[in-house]
Amino acid sequence: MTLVAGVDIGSTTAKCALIEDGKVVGRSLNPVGVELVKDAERALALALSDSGRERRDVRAVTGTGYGRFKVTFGQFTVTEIGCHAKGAHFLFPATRVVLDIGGQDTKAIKVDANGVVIDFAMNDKCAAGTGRFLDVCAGALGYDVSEIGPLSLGARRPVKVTNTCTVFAESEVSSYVARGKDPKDILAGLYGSIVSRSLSLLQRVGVEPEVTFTGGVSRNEGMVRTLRARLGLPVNVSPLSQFVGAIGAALYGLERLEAVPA
Amino acid sequence: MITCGLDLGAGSTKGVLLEDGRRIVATALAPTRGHAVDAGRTVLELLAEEANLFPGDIEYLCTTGGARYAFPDRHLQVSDITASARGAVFLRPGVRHVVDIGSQSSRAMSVSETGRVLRFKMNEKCAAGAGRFVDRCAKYLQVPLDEMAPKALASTKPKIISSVCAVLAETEIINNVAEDVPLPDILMGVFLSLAQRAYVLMRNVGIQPDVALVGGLVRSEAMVRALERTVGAPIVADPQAPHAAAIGAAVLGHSRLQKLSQRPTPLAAAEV
Amino acid sequence: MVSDVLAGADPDASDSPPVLELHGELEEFSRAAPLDVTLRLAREIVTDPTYPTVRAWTRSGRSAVGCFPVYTPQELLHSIGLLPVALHGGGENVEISHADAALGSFLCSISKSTLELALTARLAPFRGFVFPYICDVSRNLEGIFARVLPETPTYMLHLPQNFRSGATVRFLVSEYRRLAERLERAGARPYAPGPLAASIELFNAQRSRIAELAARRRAHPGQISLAESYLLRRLGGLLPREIHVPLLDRVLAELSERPVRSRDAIRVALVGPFCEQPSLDLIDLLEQVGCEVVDDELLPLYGWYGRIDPSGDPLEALARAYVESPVDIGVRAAPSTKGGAILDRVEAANAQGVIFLTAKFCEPALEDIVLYRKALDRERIPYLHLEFEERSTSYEQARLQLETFVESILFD
Amino acid sequence: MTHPGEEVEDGPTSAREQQRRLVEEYYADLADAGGPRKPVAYMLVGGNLTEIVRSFGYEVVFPEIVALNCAIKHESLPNILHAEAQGYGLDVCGYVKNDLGLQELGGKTPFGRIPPPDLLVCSFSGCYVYIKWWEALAEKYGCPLFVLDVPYMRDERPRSEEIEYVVAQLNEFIALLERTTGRSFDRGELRRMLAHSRKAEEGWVRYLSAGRRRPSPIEAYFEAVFYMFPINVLRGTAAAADFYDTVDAEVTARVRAGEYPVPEEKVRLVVEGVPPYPSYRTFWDFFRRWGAVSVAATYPKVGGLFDQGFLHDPDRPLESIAEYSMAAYVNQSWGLRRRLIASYAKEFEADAVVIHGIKSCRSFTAGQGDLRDWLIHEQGIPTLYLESDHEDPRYFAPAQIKNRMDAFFESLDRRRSTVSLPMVGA
Repeated sequence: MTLVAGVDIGSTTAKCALIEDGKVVGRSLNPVGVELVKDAERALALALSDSGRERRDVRAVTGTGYGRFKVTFGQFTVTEIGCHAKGAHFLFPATRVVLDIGGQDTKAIKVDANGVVIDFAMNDKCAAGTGRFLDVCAGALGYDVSEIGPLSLGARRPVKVTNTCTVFAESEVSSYVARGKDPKDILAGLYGSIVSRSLSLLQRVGVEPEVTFTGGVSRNEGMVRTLRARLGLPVNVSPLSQFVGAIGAALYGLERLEAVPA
Repeated sequence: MITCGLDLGAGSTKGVLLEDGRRIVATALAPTRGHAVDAGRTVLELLAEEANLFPGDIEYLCTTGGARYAFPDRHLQVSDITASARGAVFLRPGVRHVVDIGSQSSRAMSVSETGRVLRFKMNEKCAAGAGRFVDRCAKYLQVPLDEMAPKALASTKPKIISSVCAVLAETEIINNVAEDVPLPDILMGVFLSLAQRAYVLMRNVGIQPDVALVGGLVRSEAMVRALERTVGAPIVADPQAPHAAAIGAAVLGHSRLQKLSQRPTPLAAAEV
Repeated sequence: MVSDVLAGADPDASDSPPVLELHGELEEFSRAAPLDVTLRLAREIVTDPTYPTVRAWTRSGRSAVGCFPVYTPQELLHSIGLLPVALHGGGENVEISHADAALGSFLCSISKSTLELALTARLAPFRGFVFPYICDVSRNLEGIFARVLPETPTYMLHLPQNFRSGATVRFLVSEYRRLAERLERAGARPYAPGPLAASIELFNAQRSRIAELAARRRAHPGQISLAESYLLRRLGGLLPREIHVPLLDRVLAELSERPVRSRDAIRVALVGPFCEQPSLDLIDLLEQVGCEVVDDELLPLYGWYGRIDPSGDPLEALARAYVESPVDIGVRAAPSTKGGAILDRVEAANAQGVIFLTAKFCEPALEDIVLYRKALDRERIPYLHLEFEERSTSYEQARLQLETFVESILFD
Repeated sequence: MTHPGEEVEDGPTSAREQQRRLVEEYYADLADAGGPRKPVAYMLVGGNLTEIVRSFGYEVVFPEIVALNCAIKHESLPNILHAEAQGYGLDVCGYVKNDLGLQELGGKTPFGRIPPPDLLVCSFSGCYVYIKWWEALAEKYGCPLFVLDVPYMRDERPRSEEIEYVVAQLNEFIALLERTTGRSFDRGELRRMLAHSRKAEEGWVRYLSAGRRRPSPIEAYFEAVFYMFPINVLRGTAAAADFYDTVDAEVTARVRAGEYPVPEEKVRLVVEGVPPYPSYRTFWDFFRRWGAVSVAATYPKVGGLFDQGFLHDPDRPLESIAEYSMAAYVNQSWGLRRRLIASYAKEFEADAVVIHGIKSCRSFTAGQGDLRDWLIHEQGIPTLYLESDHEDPRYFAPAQIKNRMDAFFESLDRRRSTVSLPMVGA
């Protein structure tokens, strides 16, 4: 009956998951601003109200994400790489490879049967192929990123998006718009470009089933379809896929509590 | 003799009317919104209205900017680098170096006394050195765009952003915020970072006074100050500089028209 | 001797292959066809990353060996019964998803796409690979090929950089012997001087036709476009030379009948694309915006030397030709100074300006440019530097800069 | 622990003090423009010909080492930006840009001014960019340029025709030196210098092999980098030979006193690649936080693979120099490099390999991804790949690198099924 919290401070959103008895009992998602400590606190408070629990019921708070050191009220910090592995394993125990596409980075993580990281690879030099890339390009098409998921379905002739720079890709998209290309085809081209960058990372760790797709971009149906098609494998996507890092963090805290009794 | 320069850019479309290659009789601007031809026509109407002319009074139309080929009713098109160099020298004849910080790319040009481009260099690799970077920072820092510059000018210890990726630079900015760097210092850091990237381009083509800044950011005082501080020399920031490319196109149009009128060939033959 | 080789006869008849058996694309190229048909076919072959001519060649049990740019002693490979094929990356049609992982981020496209082709089995028709030491990436690529294709022999050919030593030719001869030994298994026979002498004559013939093509372009720039002449050269690395030589003879004959177009353009020297090649669209763009390319570094393999006299020790003749070559490009230590070399070239070609068209991340080219620029600045010769990548479909930035360059020369 | 010129934080020891003094004296000699100065030869570290040029009375400048000294003192960026303004692109080697920028700016380094070259010796051993770099210097200074063409090492041992080729060039080089200096070649002097080198090399190998101990008394990457200075720069002198006696004594004393690079050795690493000099200390701290110690590294071998038996031999002067030049670490084919790294991992009982890729160094870096793949999938060794630059501070993203390192060490830790997450603020 131990309630634990994981708080995942990403580059665009803060997520919190509360876990009790192997179940996610509360969660929250809110955008981050410039005051990360407050954002982290708010994430926990919102998740608590979602679950109807009190702050004092929480036995451990674990921070993860690039802002993990801003979860100053927590007990532990773990990198999001470890957390995505653990969280994905929790949701899909047969997971061997996790693909996480977040706001500013993309990671491929290889995990063992216990959800422990064996190997990982991340985008390095720039933000090409990340959630932000999609965000910016959706903007260039005149959509919000939350709307574009189903839009590529039915694309017939996906365009080729070759620019690696997010900002230049935006102008490439604009030029396709100006040339009267079907937004379906442009989006399909964008998905293809992001998936091909993701595949390159997946190749580094080696692809084997099952593959679990996590992070904000996994909410996009078009991306999931494109990934499935290109991998030729089924891809797990949980309705909680944005919370995988937070779930993993909470589980790490639990494990730590069990290893070192209070 | 009225010539028109039309700068069909990604963000906005600008136009000028030039009389006898010497006097600007009208300037106009309209947002492009993805429809360059429509925006161009709107700007033409605005110009005609302002100068109290009929569109038919325009004897020669020269386009420039990203959509220079898209606009059908043109006599000639020139690249926006060629055009903005001519425009900058038209506005300030002493200018020998032009730096253009546009929304998606920055360019530096060394120019002759007639405004001919002698050497130029633009950022190609990554867009961290372009004006769009400022827009994104404004959004991220939740500061309205027009308040960026006034706020930045209050800076005492600007924090320069080192990341070469415009998107990753945001993370750096957010880290600075988390580390309690004062907002004016972060904002001025953004302008100085842009100035430093432009300075690399500028040095690459060679800097000779006078140096003029053109493009949208010329209206931002913080940008001008940041550039002056980086270059260590005064920067010419003409109020008409946002229209430099359109002006340059009109100037080139005028000289082309003069050449053609010396020949018996009818104008239509020069159409591209 | 060339005609003997072309007819399939061989001075060492005992161990030579019989007349060329032709299939598929090879057959098509050996037929007389109008120039435009040949060029259309050439365009297809050159942009097809699955090497149709090589597959046609190997179908009857013959072997081909892939040669990374810029220079390989093809004559030697040919003489041991191999078809030397120029590897020029994947062009715009190969998506990189495996090679990034092995190589790294900040590397030229040609290294990545060539490795991608290997990792996706598209280089399966080849029985061996040669990587010359033209830069660190080419050199290291050999080691990766050796690991990922363990069954296929590879060789990192150490091309000497000391062109003044009395010992260099002897060393290069030993390198060539090692290369031949390494690929003997893939070839039809071990190295012997007789076949090499015959092969040298065949390649002499190929080089002379390509030189003739270049001379025609210089004399009548409007008669054949840069992209067309480039395609014909590219074919030379993909077809058996026994087919390519007569094909060029037919082309040259037909060219004489083509009308000469004349147009207003600036004369430029094109420097930098010696290894990775720009796309055909980009090559076309140069002419579209008003440049007449009067000197170029595209596919420098053919310009390394003129005629080689194979009498005496042909292997030594081949090594000596390389060492004594006047070619001055980024992947060779400068015989004099880089600054002097660029000015000589501009003068020889009577060019009005220089366009540096360099592959992204091509370090030898990027470093030479600075020395070239200094010399051009001194002489007030205009230049433009553009970087390109194989897999690029949008040329708006390139067009903008090329137009600016042309306009800066055309308008006062 | 520290590096040439850095403030000592952990308390000075005799070897470090001596090393720092050697660095200062070396730069002071170079900057001594007052009296008649020695002629100066510029040379490259890999497979260098220090002993030969010293035997003709030259002092040697290694622009690579000057560049790393600038970077570690946070003075590389202005030089790099100056070179970029001259036209050197973003993707050009950071060493090249630092040096050519610095040359244009008058030769100022954190340790004093370096003189222009009288002779340029391009030992083309392991890096193609060397040729381009030395061509640029030759055009700037107009002094003689000698290119020593060193064949790429494709077999375990150099072949006889390769050695013959290099020796023939060395003889031509000696003839050039006789012409430029007006002195005749003194074989005895060269042998005496090679004997000093031999002694220094043996001492250096002893130092590096101390990483085999558990716990390791040495830091074979971060610490070794500054103990490399004498072996790379001062070879051929008695000072270099004696330096490693001091190092020997220090290592013995450390073992006796139980003083180790980290208080508790938790992870033993083999490190491959050039360090990120502009963020050297930050990078090192990321390792120390996790109790990670490099027990072996490839970077200290860029000056020569002495530990693989490629030592200078006074009795075979030119032949041993030729062999040494060929065996420079970066001149090894990937097959040889792979085997060497795996053998270090095995012999030094390492838990993992860390590869640091350099954005602007293709020679070292192109193929490190494949190496990583081979180590993980064919050798079963956990391997971490990181990327930044050896000179350009703009390419070191601390948060990203730390994140990867934390994730890697976390996973190593967990794979040993010990749960010991660092506490907040740790």
